[in-house]
Amino acid sequence: MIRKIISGNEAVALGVKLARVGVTGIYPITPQTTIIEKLAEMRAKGEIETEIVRVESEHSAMAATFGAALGGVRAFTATASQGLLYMHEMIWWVAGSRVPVVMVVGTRAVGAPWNIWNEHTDFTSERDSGWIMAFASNPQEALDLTLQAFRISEDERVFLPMMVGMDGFILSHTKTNVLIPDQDQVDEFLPPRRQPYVIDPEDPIGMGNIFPPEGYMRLRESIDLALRNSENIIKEIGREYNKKINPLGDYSTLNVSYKLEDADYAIVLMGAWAGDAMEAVDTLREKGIKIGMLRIRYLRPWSEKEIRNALKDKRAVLVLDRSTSFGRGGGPLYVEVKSTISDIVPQVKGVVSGLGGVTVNKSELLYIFNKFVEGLKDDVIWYYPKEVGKIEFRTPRDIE
Amino acid sequence: MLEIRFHGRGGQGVVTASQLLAEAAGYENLYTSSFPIYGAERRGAEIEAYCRISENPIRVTSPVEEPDYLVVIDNSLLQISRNLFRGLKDTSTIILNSPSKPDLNWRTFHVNATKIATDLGLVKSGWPMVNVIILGALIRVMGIPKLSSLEQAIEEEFGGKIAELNIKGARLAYEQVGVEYVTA
Amino acid sequence: MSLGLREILNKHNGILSGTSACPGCPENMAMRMLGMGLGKDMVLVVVAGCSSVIQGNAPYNAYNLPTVNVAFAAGPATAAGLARAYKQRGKNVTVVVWAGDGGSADIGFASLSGAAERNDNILYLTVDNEAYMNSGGQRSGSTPFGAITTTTPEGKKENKKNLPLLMIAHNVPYVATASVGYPHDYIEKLKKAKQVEGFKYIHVLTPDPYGWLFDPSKTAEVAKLAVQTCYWPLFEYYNGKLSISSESLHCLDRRTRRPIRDFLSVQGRFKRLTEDQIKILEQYIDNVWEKLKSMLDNQ
Amino acid sequence: MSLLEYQYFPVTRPNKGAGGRTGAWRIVKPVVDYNKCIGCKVCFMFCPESTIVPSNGKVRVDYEYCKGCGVCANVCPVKAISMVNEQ
Repeated sequence: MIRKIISGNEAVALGVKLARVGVTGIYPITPQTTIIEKLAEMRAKGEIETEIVRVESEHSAMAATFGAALGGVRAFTATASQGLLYMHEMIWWVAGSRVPVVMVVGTRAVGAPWNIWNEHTDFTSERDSGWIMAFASNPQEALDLTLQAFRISEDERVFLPMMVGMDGFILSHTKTNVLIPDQDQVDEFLPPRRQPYVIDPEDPIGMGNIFPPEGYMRLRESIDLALRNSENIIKEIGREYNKKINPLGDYSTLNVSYKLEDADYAIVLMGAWAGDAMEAVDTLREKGIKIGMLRIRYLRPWSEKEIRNALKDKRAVLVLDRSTSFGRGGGPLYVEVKSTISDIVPQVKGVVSGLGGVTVNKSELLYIFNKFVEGLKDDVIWYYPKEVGKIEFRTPRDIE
Repeated sequence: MLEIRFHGRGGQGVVTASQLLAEAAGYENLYTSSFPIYGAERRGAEIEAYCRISENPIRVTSPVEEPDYLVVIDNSLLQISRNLFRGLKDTSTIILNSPSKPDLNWRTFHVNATKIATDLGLVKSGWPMVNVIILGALIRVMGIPKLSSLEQAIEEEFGGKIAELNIKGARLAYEQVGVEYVTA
Repeated sequence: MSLGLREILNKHNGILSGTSACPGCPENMAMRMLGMGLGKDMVLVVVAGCSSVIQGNAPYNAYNLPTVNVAFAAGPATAAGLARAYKQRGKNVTVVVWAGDGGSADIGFASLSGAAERNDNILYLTVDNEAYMNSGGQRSGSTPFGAITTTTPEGKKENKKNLPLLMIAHNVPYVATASVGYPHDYIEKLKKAKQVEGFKYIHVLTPDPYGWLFDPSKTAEVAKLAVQTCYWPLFEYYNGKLSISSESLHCLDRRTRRPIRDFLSVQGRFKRLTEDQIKILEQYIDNVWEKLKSMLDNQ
Repeated sequence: MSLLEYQYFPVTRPNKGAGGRTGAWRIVKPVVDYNKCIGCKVCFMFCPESTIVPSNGKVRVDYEYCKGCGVCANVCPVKAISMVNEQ
């Protein structure tokens, strides 16, 4: 294991190298582009043998990755934002095929209007697609989860694709200390690829022709069962990762609790701002306020048991969303958490913030948490750390 | 934890400077993180980059708002930037690329990195490349990381002739800074 | 080199009886001939279209070949991924994309063009029935001028997109046209394409009795008429050289072409064509052949 | 590989009749006049349904799946196949 100062994107690329990925379909989009550039560079230098298909769109990036996976090799791709939305059709197709594929999403706002900065809406918008969905909170975790993703998705009890989210720029472009496992360690953790079926002339099966209604529905239920069942497998593989790779983090649970046990108040969130939130929690703790944090690491499977257990007995829970679910009131995380604990926690409040790159740092989080502990009137608020600049309001125009 | 904020213009290597500092600190088994604010990446536009160095793992991911050290790579920003001094604490220190000592309300060091770069012939697309040179001054003032770690990071990043010139420049800045010392 | 019947009889049959195809289906003909031409060491990628349905229902599949069904625009890239996977695994497999004219000329054109530009080692087949027949016969970019479809009830106002020439413009190693009316020519071209490294494109005309409105027993006949009247040129472009197939050689001279009316009159979709409109179609055919002739002259 | 009870995959096997048997909806069927048939197998080549099967140097029809399209009758160079109404 060596320690290096690298960015989240470089960490992911090294994970792909260590996982001995056979084929990757690549297409650039900010902020994940440096992942695929690094892969291309490593290939040009002969450091990896991965076949790189430089496709003409994200739809094709997922299609090429899918084809390679069906052909019997480990397959990877990365995307973000509009790219993720553009491959949406193929994301569902891959999940339906039940063939293991791994993708990293460098999260970014979705247009219109254009905005290249971080938010989670692109990622959360795929939450019903049948993929296992993990979200990193630092570059180390992005590497760890990428490696675990291959193992999890290729487990015969799972056989589902898996995507790993990572805050665009905030993690993708931050250079920081990352422990990079040795190839032998990874080889011991990650056995050669297994998949439920392979498409090749040795076995002339068909994939994906018409399934009649009941058969189709049974397949859908199978995805749901495999995805829900994956909770135990993720923990099992996480424990093995802890043991064999000995990382900085602990992967024996799906989600990560911080100072929650004796807490009266709990914050729930996902992604990089967990770091700043922990600092804010510490500051409030110093003032005698019993507050803790739950970081959602797996959006799918959604561990109802773990989350209920972590948040039971809390006086109030505040969910921070860096994404939107327009018209619902609150973001997707708020909706999920509320539906999970509304019968055991009297107050579940939500804050939507950090959209489109809005920076929410420790002092702003402190402000939000203080307000929350004092008692929020509204169920959900949209929080702006700074004044919103001028936006033109327009009166409707009658068209003749 | 030390928090450092770099200011400069697009094309001056502001981001590279913050990354090299992080890498140098990394060689000394310190925890570190460095990242830029992305968006206005045009050549000439004002750019910020951040670096944190700590003995413990760094959890914060947001931009440095209250820097311990402020590095100004382009001193013309003193006149035009609205963001330059934001969040500075009484205890903050400024490291400036400038031929003369400006009158500022903080502990300030300056080094004429532009002259060092020009003398060495470190010029890219018409601009003297001062970003790495000024790091020599910064680490001297901060006390960490060691000059040898910085040199290792420079070698790793550039290699060859460019690394050699940058290392020379950083050493000169390391020696020259502190000759003039300004207090508020 | 001609293909003996004995050889064909011994070849692989790509289709098992009891498909979901309509009676007289030209796509089934083209698929059977594909098996005859390529044998067993192939994998099929089928994009959305009639062929997605023709395979029949789970748990079975009427295609006697390893088959991947994919979304409409995903064929070429999926095939590229498969081809790279086999390369990694050291396996020699011909990866075939099977797409209709909608999948090729319209929704999948970007990915087709991308795979061609990358020279991915795949064989791309367009089975052209000149409309979105699986959804009931809506116009596509490959529908000819004047044809009545459910979305052009007054007859299409634009000419057919010339995909084979577009693929030649991509500088790929092999481009050919074929018609299910001439199985030997088609099978020869498949066999040749299989030997070529890189991107191969074959465009097969597959007259659809229900969309073109003719008696299904005449499928093969209409497919022949398209060639005889020079509406559908048969040619091959290989190693940068164009050659007109023997079935189409008579088209090089306008005087030896069979009148287009012979092709139009057997189909219901052209029944409303006026004399002026027929002239436009004749002009289109003439333009296509002038282009081909100038390509022949300049090589 | 041992798969678990809940694991289903959208995979199918090649098999005759995946699209169903022709059943009662066929209107006409091809009948081969073996006195005329010269065994050229053009009908076999064109049959869209693989229901014309080479047999004893000539051909026979698999009526279980034949859809009665009539392509065979049309392509036969010696008009040895006639389309006959179903009862």
